[in-house]
Amino acid sequence: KTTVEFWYSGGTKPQIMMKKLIKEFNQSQDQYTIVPSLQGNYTETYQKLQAGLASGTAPALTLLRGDRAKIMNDRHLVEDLRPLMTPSFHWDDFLGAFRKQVTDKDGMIFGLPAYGTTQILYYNKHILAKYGFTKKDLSTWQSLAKVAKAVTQKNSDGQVTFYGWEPMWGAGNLMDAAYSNGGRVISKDGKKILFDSPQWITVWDSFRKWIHKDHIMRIHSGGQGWEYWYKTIDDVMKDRALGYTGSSGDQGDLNFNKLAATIQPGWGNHPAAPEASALVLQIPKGTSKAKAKGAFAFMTFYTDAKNTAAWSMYTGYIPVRKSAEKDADYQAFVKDHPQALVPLEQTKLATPLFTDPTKGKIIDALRIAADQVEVQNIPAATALKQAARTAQRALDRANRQH
Amino acid sequence: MGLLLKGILVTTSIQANTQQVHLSHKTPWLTLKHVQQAAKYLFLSACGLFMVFPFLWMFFGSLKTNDEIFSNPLELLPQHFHWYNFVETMQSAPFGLYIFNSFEVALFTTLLVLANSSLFAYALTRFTFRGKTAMFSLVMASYMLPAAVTYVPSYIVLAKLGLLDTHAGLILSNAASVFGVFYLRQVFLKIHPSLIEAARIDGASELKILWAIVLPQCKAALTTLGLITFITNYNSYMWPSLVINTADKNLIATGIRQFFIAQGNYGLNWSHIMAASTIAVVPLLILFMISQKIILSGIADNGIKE
Amino acid sequence: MAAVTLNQIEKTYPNGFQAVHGIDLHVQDGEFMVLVGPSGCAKSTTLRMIAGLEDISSGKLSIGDKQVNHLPPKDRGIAMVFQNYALYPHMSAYENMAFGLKQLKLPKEEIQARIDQAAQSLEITNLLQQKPNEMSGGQRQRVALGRAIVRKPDVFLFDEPLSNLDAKLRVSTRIGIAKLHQDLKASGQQATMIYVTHDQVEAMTLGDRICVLNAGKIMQVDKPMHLYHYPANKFVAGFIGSPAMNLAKAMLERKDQHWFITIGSLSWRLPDVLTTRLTVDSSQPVWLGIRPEHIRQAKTEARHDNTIDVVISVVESMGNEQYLYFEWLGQEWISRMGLEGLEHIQINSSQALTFDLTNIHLFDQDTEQSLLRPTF
Amino acid sequence: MAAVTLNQIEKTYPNGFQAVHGIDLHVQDGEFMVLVGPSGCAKSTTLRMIAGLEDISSGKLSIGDKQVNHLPPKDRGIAMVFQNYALYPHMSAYENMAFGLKQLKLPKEEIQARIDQAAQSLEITNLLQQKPNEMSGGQRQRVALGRAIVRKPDVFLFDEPLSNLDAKLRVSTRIGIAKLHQDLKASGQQATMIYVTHDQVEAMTLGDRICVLNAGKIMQVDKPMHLYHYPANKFVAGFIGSPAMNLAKAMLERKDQHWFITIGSLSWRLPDVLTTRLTVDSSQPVWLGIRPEHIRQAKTEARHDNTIDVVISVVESMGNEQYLYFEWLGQEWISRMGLEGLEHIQINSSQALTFDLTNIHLFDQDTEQSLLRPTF
Amino acid sequence: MLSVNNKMKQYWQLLFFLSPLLLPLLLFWVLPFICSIYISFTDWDYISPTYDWVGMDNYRYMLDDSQFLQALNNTLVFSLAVVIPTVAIGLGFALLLQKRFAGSSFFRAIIFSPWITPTVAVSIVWSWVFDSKHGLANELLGLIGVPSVSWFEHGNTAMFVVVLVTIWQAVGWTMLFFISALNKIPSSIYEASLIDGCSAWTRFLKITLPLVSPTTFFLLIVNIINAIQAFDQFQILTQGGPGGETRTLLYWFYQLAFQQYDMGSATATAVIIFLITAFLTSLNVWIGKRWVYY
Ligand SMILES: Nc1ncnc2c1ncn2[C@@H]1O[C@H](COP(=O)(O)OP(=O)(O)OP(=O)(O)O)[C@@H](O)[C@H]1O
Ligand SMILES: Nc1ncnc2c1ncn2[C@@H]1O[C@H](COP(=O)(O)OP(=O)(O)OP(=O)(O)O)[C@@H](O)[C@H]1O
Ligand SMILES: O=P(O)(O)OC[C@H](O)CO
Ligand SMILES: [Mg+2]
Ligand SMILES: [Mg+2]
Repeated sequence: KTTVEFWYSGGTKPQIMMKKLIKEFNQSQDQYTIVPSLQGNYTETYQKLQAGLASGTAPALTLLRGDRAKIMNDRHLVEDLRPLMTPSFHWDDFLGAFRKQVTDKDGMIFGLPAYGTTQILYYNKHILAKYGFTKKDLSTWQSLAKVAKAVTQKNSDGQVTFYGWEPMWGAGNLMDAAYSNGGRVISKDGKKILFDSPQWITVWDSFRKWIHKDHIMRIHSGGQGWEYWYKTIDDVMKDRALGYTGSSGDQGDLNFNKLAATIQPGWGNHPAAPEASALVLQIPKGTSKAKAKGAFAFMTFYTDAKNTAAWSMYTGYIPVRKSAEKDADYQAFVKDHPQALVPLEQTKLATPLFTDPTKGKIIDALRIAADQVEVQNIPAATALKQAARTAQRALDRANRQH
Repeated sequence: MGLLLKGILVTTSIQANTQQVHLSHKTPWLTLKHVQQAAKYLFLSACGLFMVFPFLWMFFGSLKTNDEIFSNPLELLPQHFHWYNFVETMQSAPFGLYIFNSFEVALFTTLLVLANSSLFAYALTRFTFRGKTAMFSLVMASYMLPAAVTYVPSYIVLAKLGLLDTHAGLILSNAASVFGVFYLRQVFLKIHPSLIEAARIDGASELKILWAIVLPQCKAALTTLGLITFITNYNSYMWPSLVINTADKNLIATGIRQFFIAQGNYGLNWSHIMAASTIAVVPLLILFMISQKIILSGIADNGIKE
Repeated sequence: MAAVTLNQIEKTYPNGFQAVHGIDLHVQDGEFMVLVGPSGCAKSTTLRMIAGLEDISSGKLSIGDKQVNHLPPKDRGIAMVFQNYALYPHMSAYENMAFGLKQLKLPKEEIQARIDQAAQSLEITNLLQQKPNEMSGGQRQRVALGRAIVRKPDVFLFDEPLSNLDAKLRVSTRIGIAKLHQDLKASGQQATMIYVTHDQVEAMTLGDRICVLNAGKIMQVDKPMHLYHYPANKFVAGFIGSPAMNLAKAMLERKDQHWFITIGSLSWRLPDVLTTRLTVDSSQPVWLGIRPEHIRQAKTEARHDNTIDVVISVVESMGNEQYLYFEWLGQEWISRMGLEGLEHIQINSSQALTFDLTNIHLFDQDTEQSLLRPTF
Repeated sequence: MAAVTLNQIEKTYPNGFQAVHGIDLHVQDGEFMVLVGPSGCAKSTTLRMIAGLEDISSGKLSIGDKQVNHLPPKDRGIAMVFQNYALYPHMSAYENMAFGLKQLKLPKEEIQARIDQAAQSLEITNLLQQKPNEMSGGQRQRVALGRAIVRKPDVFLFDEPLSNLDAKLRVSTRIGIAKLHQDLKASGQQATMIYVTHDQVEAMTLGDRICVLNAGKIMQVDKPMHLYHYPANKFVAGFIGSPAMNLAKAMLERKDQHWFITIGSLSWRLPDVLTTRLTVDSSQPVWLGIRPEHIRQAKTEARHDNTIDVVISVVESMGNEQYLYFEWLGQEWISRMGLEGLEHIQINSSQALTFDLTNIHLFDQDTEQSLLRPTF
Repeated sequence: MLSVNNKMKQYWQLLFFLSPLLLPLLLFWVLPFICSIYISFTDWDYISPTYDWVGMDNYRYMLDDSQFLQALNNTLVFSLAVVIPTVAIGLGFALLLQKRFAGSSFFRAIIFSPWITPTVAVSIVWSWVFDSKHGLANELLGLIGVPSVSWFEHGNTAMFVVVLVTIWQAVGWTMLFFISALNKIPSSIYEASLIDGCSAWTRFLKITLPLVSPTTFFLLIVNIINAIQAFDQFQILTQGGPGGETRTLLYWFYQLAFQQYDMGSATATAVIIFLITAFLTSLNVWIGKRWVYY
């Protein structure tokens, strides 16, 4: 029997589901054994993978975030999956956006989308209704702000007891909103940093105003691991906020008797254009033929229509195959759980994943700028211009070197 | 700073007190000395509370329910003692195994460090050889090197040795304690050379002298160094989490953080995390209790050269 | 056979300092040799070279008939007693003594027997189970001696073994060491002893012979009484004896057949016992030396020209004798006298003192060597 | 005016140990008082109570005419020289001396002047800028003295100030201290000195009077010569004098008008000079004491009944005198004799020795008090 | 010192004593550091077998990088803010607890105890204490009428928290060394000063302080080195935030190396960290010559 080491990570529900699927796979055939190794989170998987590759101890299969999967390919560290695809595999059945995400300009397929994720809105439908608003009122950030303002409550000391909205801490939400205002991180030719443009500054400064001046939104920051994330969810669940911007993967944890989901708002007249991406299964370079075959066999199993649908139902993440929607169980599920379709819907208008050509310096600059705007109440112009300078230097350097 | 100043002033007058000089008249019922004593205890108790508070909170937090923890931080004691939290925590992750792993790695690292630091320090203090100063400078320079700086190349070295994801790898890579050499060197320097000469005349080999004459006299220092090394390695987080991949081989610090992250669903159970932290600390507390007499006096007796 | 022979031994420390300048010394089998000299004169260095604790830079060192320059300490058949005793603090007295024997892999019974015997003779049997920090200085000293004895060495080396003891204890332990040497000799174990001290009382009372060192060179090697009465040079004269010998510049003058010593404005004729011993035959400047006990209170009846009148500046009484300090010719002199007959010399009183000219010493002012032949 | 008076002083340490048992002592203004006694007899405790470094449990302590029990050290007009000198190691000699004066807020010039003067008289002017660890033991000692002097105290306190020096240095520094006392007196500064030592040579040579302590009680306070010649009890007899007095049990017997002392099988008639001093009038068991110098080589011509024949077990020669050790009546005795006339007594040789009966001491076996009246 | 006839034997003996430590030292400290210096002149990405030699480029880029400069500044501020109070408070406690009295060893143990806890475990507690909403610190401030502070949302307060926790951990350890130093001052020196009659304050300034100065010096150096190498508490309390305001050089190194895999820049940072440590240590040694009495 060929053993295939598999490094992965995920929240509790994904963990449970992953274990179940691995067990099923191992029992379904007697050629391969998947040996899973749970990592702390996606980042840790990536870190360890670097070390593993450097020392020749990398596993045969990894689950990585999309941007990192791309970097792995840029650095020529992954196997091409095309030779492993049999005609029965139906690559075409995968969602186009996700297919595009793992195909490089030479046509090489450097990974298989495992499940999709994107940030959507979750809100308390009863309270929204109570104030006489509907889902429509959440379709642009401007109108969302109006709603937020209307529902925000303060006590006699002027302290806010109920917030209108809670964006998620970090650059992600702000970037999504900037995309929705037509912003880009880098120019098409890959030479110029663009996030100090007015599109970005307007968007980011609006958030700053909503958070720090109007006090209709709030940010939970810092803490351990996902701590801020759950504090945010908690506020919504415990009636301290109307809604929040969160991951498709949150669905498994949420109570939809109370909440509802919808896609992210556009900015003014611009339609919404948030990022959507797939988590990617990859076979690191240097994996033996036999192991690679085994790894691919598992990928095939894991992403078949039935399983990707089951995964989606249990965790809330987006199924990666079009055919999943035809799965009977899934169809029944989405009837009962309309929110499950929201991420999928959003994926259709999504901006493709931004991959950092400087291997992290641009993202780091944006992260710090986001912190300054969201947490420290520094004007977006200042923060973004400073970040752009840093990023531009890094970008120039990266371009020079290639 | 204010507290500090007060502390010093109180103390200097206490030093005068040890000479038992009565500045005042016969025997008033409340002397300046009494007031000073009371002030000293009060001050120390306040500081002591500050120092142990986090432990207490952690411990009592582990006995609270999740909501209780956040409801009123000023309330230290739980309404009900939920001892079951510990059982649940122990069941939810193999903490026993993690602690065992930490113990194993820390113990062997400590033994190795004690052995090789002793040998090295002995050679530095009792042999004359060319390059001795250079050798010592090398050790001292390494002291200024942040461990993190060495991670990448060290990792590759371990890989080349085939020791990745093994406890042996961890032990070996932590086996050079610069502090150990530095500390033992100072301690050995204080042993009168005539003792070593007497033993040489008695016909003992150098190893025998180290073992039978030098080390027994440095028990306090060795215990101190041992405990320091043990604690550092038991608690170590970064490096083990890089080297170890297999969950069953994790050390406790990684284990706790893993537990944190693995709790990665909404409704993070803080009391379990507190319980896990408490469980991790308890073995060290016990070890500290046992050896505190030695460690506290040990540094005092054999402290670094003055 | 364990004579110890030093042949042109030199020692230069790694830092370039030459501590020992070509020492020749032959210590006979069974002899008690004391090395004495001021601090820093290389007593310890010499002893430690003999022990093998210090490299010998050049020269030959033999113990018995074997050259041992390159033997490690344990193979030289020596035992050493250190100034600070160097007892292993974590071992009982018994273990301290047994340690060296265990290294020799002696059978247990043998070890036990040797220790018992030594302990008995040193009267430390009841201390055997105690650790050094539970013992007094004197007891530690005896355990250290015991540790040396049980090794049955050919040569005992002592480095100021008494200097950490208080005055009373020093006296009694000194006698103990003298007895030990006698006993070992009596028991047929011809133990050679080399004993370093800077205390000249110890040197005088213990040594069969004394080797006086100064600045890494040997000044004189001789029997204690010879050193005292016939110091070979000014250094030895000043070093041996307490209170120290008075030394002053003077002129040795030959006038016809007679010899005179001129000091200050006085000129004394040398007695014949001295002139016969003189090794020079013409006048020359000299150091005149005279021991305190040879400056006596002048008998009132007979006043000689070697009597001077001085004012006593300090009187120290010891009960049975007293030291008188006085200023003469711009320097301080000491006279030592028994108490019989003369009581209570007052400070600042005037006294007539007589120099006993038969007991003076003369040294060349350049070479500082004695100008008098010894009479033995 | 700085007499020091101790009136029924007691000291009980916090652990309950009573170190001092009701001491009465009057040290006169300008007097040099030495406290002497074996280790642990509470010399330091007593001195430290005078200094104010230790609480007085009960009794009255006055300096001058002021009771100072509760004054802090600095206000008692004292200065102290410690055994280990207690120099501030981080300050130069000058700063060490100036430190106390600065606390008194003296003007700079005054400080400078005092230090210059003291330094000159102690010959440490060239050391003033050096730190203690750059000085030899003797130099440190002198700086410590200087630090005491510049304070111009009424009372100097010394706690074994010489015990860390080597033998030679001890002698010269001892003389220095004696001179200091004289000089201060001469300059009209009637400085009282209280000096603790366990070395009886220091005690004998320095003290105007000596106070002998034992186990926290005063044994005798007297002038050195009186202590030596008329010890009030057996303790003082054994403690003062080196080598120590020989002491043995004997019977004092009255037969008719005559007194006899019976020791072993011998019975000697007491000379009349002694009988007139006797304080008892009937027979009783006694301790017989005789100093080593009073056991002499018997003159061959006249052999008295107070001559005994003994075998000499150890001989120690000092150059000008020698000590003979012999066994008699089951205990060890020492005889001390000058070298004149008699040379080279051999070990194990037989000798006839005479006891000088006019110089013996007698003590009650129970009270250990002297049975002889002093004659002064 | 020792005369051993057989040169070979001596050689093997030396090897026997030195190699058990030298081996891991060379393998896991010296060699990695040499590699690091080499890597700092390349653009290696940690895995690729190929890399380019870029000379001083990494250093040049870094020295002109606002983020590096900010991290440098943070490191210096943090070190200073930690080291001086740690040493001062440690000395204060040592003075209080130097003499044995009822309960002294209990207090010593308590003050020492923070040092034995895993930073990972205990930093969590501290992050709650300084929680901006319900944290204990704010509750306490509330009691005395001070408005709550959002500790982790401002650079200064976030740095303050990390500094506080670091001092909290290091003070007991520092105290122990001071206690041993104080106990070594002969009591007769204090007695001499009593007779000289100085005030308690003068005694502290003029006698105690100079006499423990070698220990102060040693502790300053050790604490500086520890402060520069502080990592865990940042990782758990602030992750370098907000907005990079608590990002120290070591943390920056960590991010460059293990998040961005920019090994060239990372190792260049590491070399700079080493140089700064060495510089501060030598500076201390140099200044120390003026105030440390040996
Ligand atoms: N390891 C060494 N390196 C350099 N010089 C040394 C060394 N040991 C001793 N010396 C010097 O050699 C000389 C002789 O030293 P040694 O210890 O033999 O003297 P000593 O006669 O024993 O003195 P003391 O009576 O003080 O013990 C001294 O000047 C000393 O400073
Ligand atoms: N702080 C203390 N607590 C209890 N007992 C003490 C203390 N200091 C001294 N003693 C005891 O008091 C007695 C007298 O001590 P002290 O130091 O005065 O003796 P000393 O005559 O100076 O002896 P030495 O000649 O050894 O210096 C000793 O038995 C000693 O053990
Ligand atoms: O990063 P994502 O999109 O996988 O989502 C975060 C998780 O939902 C947190 O539990
Ligand atoms: Mg010596
Ligand atoms: Mg004393």
